[in-house]
Amino acid sequence: MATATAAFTTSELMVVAGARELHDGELAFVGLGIPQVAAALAQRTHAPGLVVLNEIGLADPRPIEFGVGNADPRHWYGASFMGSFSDVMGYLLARGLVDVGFLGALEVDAFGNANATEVRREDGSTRRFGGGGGSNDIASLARSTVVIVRHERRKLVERLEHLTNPGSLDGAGARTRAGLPGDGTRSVLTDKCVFGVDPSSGRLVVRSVHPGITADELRASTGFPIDLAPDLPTTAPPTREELELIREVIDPDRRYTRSF
Amino acid sequence: MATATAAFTTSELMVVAGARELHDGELAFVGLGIPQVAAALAQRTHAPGLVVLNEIGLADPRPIEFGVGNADPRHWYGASFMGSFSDVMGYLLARGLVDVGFLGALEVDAFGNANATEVRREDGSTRRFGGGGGSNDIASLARSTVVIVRHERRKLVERLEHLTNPGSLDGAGARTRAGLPGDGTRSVLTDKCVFGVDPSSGRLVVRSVHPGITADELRASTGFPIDLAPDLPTTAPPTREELELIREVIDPDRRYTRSF
Amino acid sequence: MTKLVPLGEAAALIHDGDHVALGGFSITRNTIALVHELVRRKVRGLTISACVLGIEADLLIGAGCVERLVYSGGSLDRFGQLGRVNEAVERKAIAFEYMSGLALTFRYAAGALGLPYMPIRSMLGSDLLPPLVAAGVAREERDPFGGGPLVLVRALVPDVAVVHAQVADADGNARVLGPRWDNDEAVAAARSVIVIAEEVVDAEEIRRLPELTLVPSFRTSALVHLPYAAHPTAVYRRYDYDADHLRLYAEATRSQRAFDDYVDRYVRSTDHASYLAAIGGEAKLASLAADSRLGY
Amino acid sequence: MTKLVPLGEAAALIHDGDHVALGGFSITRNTIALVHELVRRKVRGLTISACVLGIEADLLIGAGCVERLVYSGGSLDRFGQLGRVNEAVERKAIAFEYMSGLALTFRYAAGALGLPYMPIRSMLGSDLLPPLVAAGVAREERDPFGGGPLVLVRALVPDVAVVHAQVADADGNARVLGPRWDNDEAVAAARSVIVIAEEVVDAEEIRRLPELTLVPSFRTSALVHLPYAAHPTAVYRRYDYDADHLRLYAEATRSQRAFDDYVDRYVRSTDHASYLAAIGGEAKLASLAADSRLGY
Repeated sequence: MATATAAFTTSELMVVAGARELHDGELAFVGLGIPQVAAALAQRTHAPGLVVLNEIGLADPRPIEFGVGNADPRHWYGASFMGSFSDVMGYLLARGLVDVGFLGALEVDAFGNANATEVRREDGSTRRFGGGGGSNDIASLARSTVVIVRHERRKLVERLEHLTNPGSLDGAGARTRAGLPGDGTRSVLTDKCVFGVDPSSGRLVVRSVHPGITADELRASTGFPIDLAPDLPTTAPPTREELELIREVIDPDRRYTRSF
Repeated sequence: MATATAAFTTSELMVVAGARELHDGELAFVGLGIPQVAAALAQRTHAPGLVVLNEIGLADPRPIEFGVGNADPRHWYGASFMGSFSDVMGYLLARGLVDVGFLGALEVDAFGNANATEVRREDGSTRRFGGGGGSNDIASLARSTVVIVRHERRKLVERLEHLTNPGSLDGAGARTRAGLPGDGTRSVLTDKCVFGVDPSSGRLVVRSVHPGITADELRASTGFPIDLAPDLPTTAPPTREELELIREVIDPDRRYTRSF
Repeated sequence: MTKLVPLGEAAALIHDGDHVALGGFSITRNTIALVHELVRRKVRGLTISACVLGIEADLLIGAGCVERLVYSGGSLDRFGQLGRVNEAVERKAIAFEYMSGLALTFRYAAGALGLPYMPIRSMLGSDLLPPLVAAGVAREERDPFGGGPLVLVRALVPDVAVVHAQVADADGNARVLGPRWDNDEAVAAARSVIVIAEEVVDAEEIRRLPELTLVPSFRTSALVHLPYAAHPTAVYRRYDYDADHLRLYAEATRSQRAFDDYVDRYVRSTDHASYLAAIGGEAKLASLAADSRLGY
Repeated sequence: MTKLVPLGEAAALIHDGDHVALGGFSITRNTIALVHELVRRKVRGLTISACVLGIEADLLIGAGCVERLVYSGGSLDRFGQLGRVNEAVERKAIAFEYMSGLALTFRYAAGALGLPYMPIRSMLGSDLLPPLVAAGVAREERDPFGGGPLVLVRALVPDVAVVHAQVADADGNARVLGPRWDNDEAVAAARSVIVIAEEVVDAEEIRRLPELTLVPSFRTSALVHLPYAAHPTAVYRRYDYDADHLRLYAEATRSQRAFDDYVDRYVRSTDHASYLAAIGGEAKLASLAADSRLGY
C-alpha cells in the first residue's frame, strides 16, 4: 500500500482522487465513508465553497466528528438549513441545482449504471440490501454522479442484477431519450483505478490507474471489457498536506482511511 | 334595526346567524369582518373546538384584537402552527379536511356561485377588485361554503360578471361532474335573510327572513326569482348572552358590528 | 463568502424584461426599498408574480415598470385597493394571468421541482380556467388512473425572487419568522434570489436554529442589509405596518396623478434614508416597534 | 381538549389490516415504544410505509405484523442491515412496493394534496419503474405541454401516521426539531396521526414559536407522553442513539431465531418501563443525554 514517494493507504488515495472529483461551489450529495472524507478534504483544500446536502433534509452541515450515517445527528451539526426530504431532494435536486452525487454501489456496469438494491448469492438466491433510498433520485436528477465501488469482477459487471441508479443507461443519448436530465455518471472510483466516461459511447474508460496496479490485474478484476491506453496515467498520489489533513484533522480516528 | 325583544344591529344579527353556520370541531376559513366576529362568537358559545385557518399560512390563532386583514399580525397571534400557503391551502384544504369557508362576495347567483373578481360599472366598463386570492381554492375544495353578501338587486344576480368561486355551478350534481369535491355553498347570509340550498336543484332558497323584512322587500332586492314559503321563519335574534359577548368581549370597539 | 451588497447593486441584478417574484403579501413583508430602487432605475418590461400582491406590485405597475402580471389577488387590506394594479388590469394596459392562490403556488412548486406542471383540482368549473387554458398555462385533463377531471397548471420559473427577512447572516442564509405564504415555492423556483434583511447576525446564530431558514446561502445571489426596508408594511416581530402611511398610499393610488405625486415625493427624489425621514423619521419608526410578546 | 392517552390506547387506534406510515428514518426518531406495543398486541396484516426504514419496520416485519411494505430504503446505518425487512423481501414473504425516496415522498404529497398522483422525473430508465407500473401505482406518460416523458406516481393515503416528537402540548400540537425527512407529507396524507412525545409542555410554549409545529392539534388523534420512547434510536437535542443496543439488535436481526429471542426478552415480556430497565436503566439513559450545544 506504499509508494516510493510517501506511505499512504489505498483509502487515502481514493479520498484524494475523490476530492478531485468535487469542485469549488458545487452542491453535492456525498455518501458515507470515503465520499464524505473526500468532501471534507475538498472543502479544506481547493473547494472551500463545496456545499454538502443530506437527503434527510438539511444543507451545509459542519460536522466536527464522523457519525454512522445520514440519520446520525453528528452529520447534522452546524447545518444552515433544516427541513424535509422534499426540500432537499425536491427543491434543490429535482430543481436541477445539484452538481454531483458521490454514491456507493453494489455493482456498476460498463455504462456507469449502478445497483443499490440486491445481488445474487452463489446459490442463485437473491440477497437484498436496504434499498437505494434517494440514490435513484440523485443519479436521475443531479447534473452528474461519481460512483465508488470495490474493484472486483463480481462488482464491475456486464449486466446489473438491478439497475437502480442510471448512469448512461445503454449508451450516449439514452438518458435524454428516457427523459432524464444531467450527464449521469462522470466517474467511477475504485480501489484500483478511476474510470471516466467516453461521451461518444457512454461507456466507462480507465482514466488513471492507481500506483502499483498492473493492466492485467485491472482486466482480470473487471467484469466487462476495458480498453487500456498504453500511456495510461497513474492516479496522482496524495500530497503531504493532504495526508496531514486526512490524518490529523478530518479522520484522526482513522475510521474510513485505514484500509479500504 | 331593533326588534321588540332587544335592541341589536343588523350586523349583530348577521354575526349571530353566521355563528350558527359554524359547528364545533370544524376547520374553517373565515373572511374579514362579520365572518370573523361570527367565528369568535361561535368559539365562545357552542363551538369551542372550531379551528380557524388563515391562507397566509397559519392555523388556530387566538387573536386578542381585530386587525385589518389576513396579512395583519394581529390575526396571527397565538397560532399553533405557522407555515406556508401550501401547508394550509394544500395539506389541509386540498386534502379535504376543511369543513367550511365563510367568504364575502361581490355578487352571488341563484346557484350560490360567487364573484370575487370584477363588476361592471354603470357606464359598462369593468371595475376590477384585488382578486379572489385563495377564495376559489376554498370554494372549490372545502366541504362547504357560507357566502356573505349585501342584499341588493345588483349583488344577488341571475348571471355573475365573473364566476370566481363555485357554488352549485349550474345545478345539483354539476360540481361532481366538473370534478369538484364538496357540496359548494351551504348558505348565503345577507342583511335581509339567510338562504339555504335546495339539494334537488342546487338553487338558493330562503331559509329565514330577518326580523322586520317583508316578502316584497326581499323579492324587490333580489336579482333572481325566489320562492317564499308562506310560513317562512324569522331569523332568530341574538340572545342577551350573545350580545354581551359581541359588545364586551369580541368587538368592544364596534369595528364590525355597529352597522352593516 | 459574503453576499452583502448595497441596495443599488442588488437592484442591478434585475434587468429589463425579467420575471420577478415579489415576496410580500398585502401589507406584510413587502420589499419596499428594493422596489423604490427599481422605480428610480426605471426598469421596464418586467413580469411580476405573487399570490397576494401588495404595495410592491402597485408601485411597479404605477411607475410603468411592468408588462405582465401573474397573480391571484391583492389589496391594502382594509386600507383600500391597489389602485394601480386594478386600473392596469381593467384597462388591459398590462398583460395578466389571474388564477387561484393555490394554482399560482403550485406553478411555483412545479418550477421548484423541475416539473413541467402540477395537477390541481381548483378552478374547475370557474371562469378562472378558460383564459388560462387559452394562454397555454393550464390544461384540463382526466386523471389517467381513472379518476375525474383535473387541471394541470404549468411551471413558473421567475428569473429573480425577492424576499424580505427578519434576519440573515452575511453568507446569505435568511431566516423568516411567521407565516411564509408562497415564499418557499417562489424562492425555490427562481433562478436567483435577492434577500433584504432587517438585521445581519453571526452565522452561528442562524445555524443554532436552522429549522427557521427560508433561503440557504447558496440560493442567495445578493443580500441587502437595510432596516425598515419593508416600511410601510409590517414585519412580524420587528415592526407594525404604518397605518398613517398606508392610508396616505391608499388615497394616492386611487388615481394616476396622485400616485405620480406620491412617487415623486417618496420614491424618485429619495433614497431609503431620506424616505424614512420623509415618512416621519425615528419618532414614527419607534412608534411602530413590535411588542416582543405580541409580535406586532 | 386533551389528546393525551396511555400508550395502549394509542396503539389500539391501529387495527389489523391498516396502512401505517412510520415516522423514523434509519436510527433516528423511531416510534419504538409504540411498535413494541403493536407487537405485544399481535396486530396483523399491516401495510407499512416509510422512505427510509429503521427498527420500527424491522420489528413489525420480524414479529409477523406486516403483509405489505412500501419503501425506498432502510438500514441500521453502519450498525448493519434490517435483517427481518431484507429477508422478508428476498423471500417474498410480504408484498412490497419499492421506489425512490422522492417518489414515495411525492406519493404521500399527492395524498396530502387530495390529488390522484404527482408527476416526477425520477426512476425513468431504471429497474425501479416496471414493477410499479405493473402494480398500477405508477405510469409513464408524456408531458401534455409538449415536454418529454414523466412518471406519474399514485397517491398514498395511510390510515395512520405515527411520529415521534421532542415536544408537544396536551392539545396535540407537536413540535419537531431537526430534519423532518418525509414526516410532513406522511402526516399530512394520513387519515389519523399518533404522536409520541418526549415531553409535554404548556400550550403557550408551542404557540410561542409555532414555526416549529409539525402536527397541529386538529390533526392529532392521540398523543402519548413517553420519555425515551425512541430508544435505541436518536432524538435530536434529547438523546443519542444507543450504540450498544443497536449492535445487539443488528446481531439479533440477522436470523429469525435470534430476532425471536430478542423480541421475547425486550418486547413481549416488557412494558416501556421494564424495557428501559432491561437496556440499562437510568445509568444508560443518562449516558445518552444530548449535549445542548451539539444536539447529540
